[in-house]
Amino acid sequence: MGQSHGHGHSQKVHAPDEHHITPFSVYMKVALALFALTFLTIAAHSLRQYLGPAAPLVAFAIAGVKAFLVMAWFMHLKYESMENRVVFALGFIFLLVLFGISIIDILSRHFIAGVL
Amino acid sequence: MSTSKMINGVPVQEHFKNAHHQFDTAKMGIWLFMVTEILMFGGLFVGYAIFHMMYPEMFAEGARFLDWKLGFVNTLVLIFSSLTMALGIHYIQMNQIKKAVWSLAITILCGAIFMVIKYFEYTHKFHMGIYPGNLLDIAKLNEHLTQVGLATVNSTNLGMYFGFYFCMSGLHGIHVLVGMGLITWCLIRAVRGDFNPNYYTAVEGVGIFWHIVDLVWIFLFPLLYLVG
Amino acid sequence: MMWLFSLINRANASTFMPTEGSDIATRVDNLYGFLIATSFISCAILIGGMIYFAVKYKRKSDNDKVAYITHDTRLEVLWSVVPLIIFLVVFAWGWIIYHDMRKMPENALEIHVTGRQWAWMTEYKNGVKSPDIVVPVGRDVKIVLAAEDVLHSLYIPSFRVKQDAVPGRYTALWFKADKMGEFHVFCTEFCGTSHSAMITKLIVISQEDFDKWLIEESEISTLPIAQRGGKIFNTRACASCHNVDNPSVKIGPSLFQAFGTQKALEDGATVAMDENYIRESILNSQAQISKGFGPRSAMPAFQGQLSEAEVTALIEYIKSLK
Amino acid sequence: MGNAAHGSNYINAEKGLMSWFTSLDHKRIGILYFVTVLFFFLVGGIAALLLRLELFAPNVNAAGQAVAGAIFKNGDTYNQALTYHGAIMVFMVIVPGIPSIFGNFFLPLQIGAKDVAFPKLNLASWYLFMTGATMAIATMFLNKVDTGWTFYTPYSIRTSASVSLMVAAVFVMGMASVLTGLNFIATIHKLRAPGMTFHRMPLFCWAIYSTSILQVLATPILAITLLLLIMERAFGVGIFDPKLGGDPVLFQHFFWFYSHPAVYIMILPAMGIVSELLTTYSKKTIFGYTAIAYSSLGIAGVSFFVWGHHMYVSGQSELAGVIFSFLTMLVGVPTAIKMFNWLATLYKGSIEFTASMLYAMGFMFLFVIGGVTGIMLAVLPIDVHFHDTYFVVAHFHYVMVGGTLMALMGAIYHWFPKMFGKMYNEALARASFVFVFIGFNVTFFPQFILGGMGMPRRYFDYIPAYEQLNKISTVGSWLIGIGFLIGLVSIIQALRSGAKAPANPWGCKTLEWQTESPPITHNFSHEPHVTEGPYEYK
Repeated sequence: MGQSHGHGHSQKVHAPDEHHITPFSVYMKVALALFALTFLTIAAHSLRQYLGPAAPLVAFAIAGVKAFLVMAWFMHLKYESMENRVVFALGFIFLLVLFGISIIDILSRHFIAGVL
Repeated sequence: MSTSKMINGVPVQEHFKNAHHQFDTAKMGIWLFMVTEILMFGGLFVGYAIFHMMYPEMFAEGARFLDWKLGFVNTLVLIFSSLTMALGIHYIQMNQIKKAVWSLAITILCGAIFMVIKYFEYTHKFHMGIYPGNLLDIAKLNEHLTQVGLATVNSTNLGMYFGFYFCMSGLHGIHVLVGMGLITWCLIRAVRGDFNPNYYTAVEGVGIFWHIVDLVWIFLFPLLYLVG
Repeated sequence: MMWLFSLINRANASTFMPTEGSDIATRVDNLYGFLIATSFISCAILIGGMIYFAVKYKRKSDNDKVAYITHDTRLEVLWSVVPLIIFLVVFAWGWIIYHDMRKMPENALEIHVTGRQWAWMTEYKNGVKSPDIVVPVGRDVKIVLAAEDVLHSLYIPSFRVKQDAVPGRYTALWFKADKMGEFHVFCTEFCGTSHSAMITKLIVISQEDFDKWLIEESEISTLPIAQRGGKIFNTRACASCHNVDNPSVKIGPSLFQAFGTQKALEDGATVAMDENYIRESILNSQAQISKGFGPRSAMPAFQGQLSEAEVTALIEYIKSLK
Repeated sequence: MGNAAHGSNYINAEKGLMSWFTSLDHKRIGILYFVTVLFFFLVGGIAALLLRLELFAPNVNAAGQAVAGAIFKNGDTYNQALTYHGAIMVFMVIVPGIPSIFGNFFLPLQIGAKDVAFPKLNLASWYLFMTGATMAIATMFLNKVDTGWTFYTPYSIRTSASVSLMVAAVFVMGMASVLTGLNFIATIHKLRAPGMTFHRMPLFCWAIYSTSILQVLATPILAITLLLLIMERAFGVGIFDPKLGGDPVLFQHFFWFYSHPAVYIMILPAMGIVSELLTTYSKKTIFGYTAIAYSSLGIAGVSFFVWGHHMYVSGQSELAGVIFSFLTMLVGVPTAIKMFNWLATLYKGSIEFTASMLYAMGFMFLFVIGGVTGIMLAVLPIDVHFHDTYFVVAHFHYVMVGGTLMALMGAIYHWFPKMFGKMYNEALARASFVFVFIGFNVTFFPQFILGGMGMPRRYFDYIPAYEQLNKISTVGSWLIGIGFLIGLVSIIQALRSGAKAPANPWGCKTLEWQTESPPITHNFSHEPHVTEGPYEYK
């Protein structure tokens, strides 16, 4: 045991069995940040008259930050191997492809020159 | 095949070199599965985005019927449950199994609270005549709206918004239920003493699943309740 | 190669493809000829090469000497780049033709064609309706497509054009017929039971004949009422499901000598086939279904599709089937 | 490891039928798939023969009603038969076929592993597959489904057939497919034997790897699409239904986002097999190993960007059509690369015409034709004419049957000695090839011409101009039937009375041939250490 693990792993050795252990305080900080951001979402929502068309963007930007926090610390992606990060990222990339090309079709349909 | 040997408190299956090898492989399997979850939910998000672009007024009108306060509370509940789930793993890593069991129990409780709030949301909608798609009872809804002195519904295809609402929150709700089941399974195994700082693959996997459920909700909340 | 190309093209156009009814059709066939020629060459290289090697390097003994060649980068580049160039050429060539196919001409004769299970209906600007698509020769014709129930697809092989009719929106195609005559029109999007019977004709006639035809058709309103009903019967493709000259069953019950008879219904009751029954059966076909055609009638409901006068004409026509 | 007594192997290690249904051994699970997939192939094949028989002489009167002599009562029954032919062949035969049978059996062997990464999950996949398949077959006894395998809305929403159950069945089989793919990816990443680098993996493993990526990334979109279709039927949620402003064309986008990659899920493993066969039976190292390996990944990657070439006339915009046509051209390149590398592999080899090699060469022959017609169909105006005609039918049968099934047959004969420890009868096997190959061309080549003439697909009846070619095509289908029957006989005969197979009858260099035939339960008695590539024939 020991010399033959992993392919291209750069994980640091911590505990007896090499799993990374996130300190309790870090979890707490992340959770606090998530709560704070949720309140911020609501705050932004109440200001939506002033934000206008930017309101959805603000809401999703905050959601994006929250998602990042959850993925990085709660899901331990921060300490995960590159392989698994790529795997997870692929899902989002292909969703973008599906959305991107479908929307190109739908938005350009009225260019079918002169249909009604 | 796949008989396993106990090494250092870890049942290592025969086709793996050691516990670490086994853990790494399992992790990869879990992540691959999570990608499929993201893509499946993502399909719905893509559909939502497309139709939102096509019928912005109708979606805005639909979002009017959702109570953002309930969504907000549910968001807090789920974030808290994600924290306790993460702590559950943390405590197993620290070999504090009792605390881990408590964390998992609280996570399940949070899931239950989430579902109860959802239940009230749904029944309130049904009460107003709001059902998905074709079943949307616009006459009943309008009657209700005039009673409380609100403007009646303009969009004829409002059913589509609620089609999305029920499909998205429904699929998410099913995932919450499945997650609660899986966490219960982990909890039982933890009480039984299956896990130790060297061996907790199942909890790690279920944890990632639970965080995905949280992740989806983080986007569903603004999408359904706020924007629109 | 040009020789081969033109030869294949000519052979292919005369035997394998339907008559070219328009300029676009000829252009499509030219591109197709080029594709067949290049495909033929690539097949000759790959399949011919395979057979040649198979014969030449057939195993003679168990310890044949074989070459040890792992790769050759120049060859890899060659056989990636050459196909890529050919692909891009045909892509661009195709794009040009496709663009002309999709770009609707201005001042075209606009005709509305609607697909429903399982018939096409053509409607002209002056209100004339026809089960066939009748167009003048040598003039740009734009067909605006709609579908009432499910997806259909209008396909005119001789003009090399095809377009899905999508419920809930309009699509369009255009062509300019070069020659007069009758051409097949198929439905190519699967649409259920009688998908393969959803065939109609495209009739290309001279401009004068076309003008005359339009006027004649529009004068239907002056015809005797039963004859007018007969016209509507054909336009609405009732004839594709109901026989009118013999009592045998088509997809729906025969209407020959049916008026005034007693009809057994799906639910066991009997009803007199009178004006009101026929009226209800046309407008709301699910109401009282004739025995043997249930539980759901395949007939679409015409409520809101026919005017009161049209319904009356149809009933008069059915009464006249003796 | 090492507790296997002499002469013990994975087949006789445990006794009784139950030991098969509960086995976690990847080889036994591979055999389970082998038996079940062959059974479904038989069912789908019978449906195909019936369809062809109907089209030999439709016997339909002018009113569109069947008369004496017709195979099907009416358009509905014909439509049902073609739906089951399509759905069974796609979801129950070709998609699971090669990965689940040969991937399961040989992937771990080829990379020197003792099993797949998750053996329990592997068995669970088979049960999921069987559950889905049972549900799909069950619809035959309820309201038979008549939508075609594509379930296009709004027809699939309106029809009274048991579409929901059928769609749920496909959903469940999709889960099986995802789990299999996930398992293989993890296996390839984590369980390779010492020295087995990615670049020393046999090309079959590369193909399975690319396939698995597609299975994992594409299937979830199918899953959500099918769930939405069920919701559409249950509640009319209106997303794909024009009634509430939904878009039937969007359904096609979602559907083909899965189903186009699925086409490569069907063909990539076949390409992997052909790479193995060509090098083995010409006793010569593969030409352009890296090019073939990475072209598999390339095909997998690009395949996600080309789905709209199924939709040129669907009402999608001109711009989208042009983009898709361009991207489709790109996917042709890695395919061409593979073809030329295979050809170069034969050069100066020592070619032995075993049944497997014949099937591999049959694959090359037919796949070239399938490929060039594929390029034709990618060209916009050509496809406008050919879309939904018999040209398309001929094209994809050249790829799916001429490609995948040929490779599958080749693989069966190639690996039969290893799987069952017995040799098959070469003459019978070659006879099956001759019938299948000739029959195939007789059946499907006329369909190219029919398509050119404009005969639409899914037609229960046709105009008289198409009669001659249809008759020829039907006669061809009988030859194919005879061919596969001979193949079946040869397999049964070999199972009953085949001579004992040596460990490595073909002189292969890949790892699966370096252990006993049939392999022991733990695959290798000593963990293999790999020091060179898979095809070092010198």
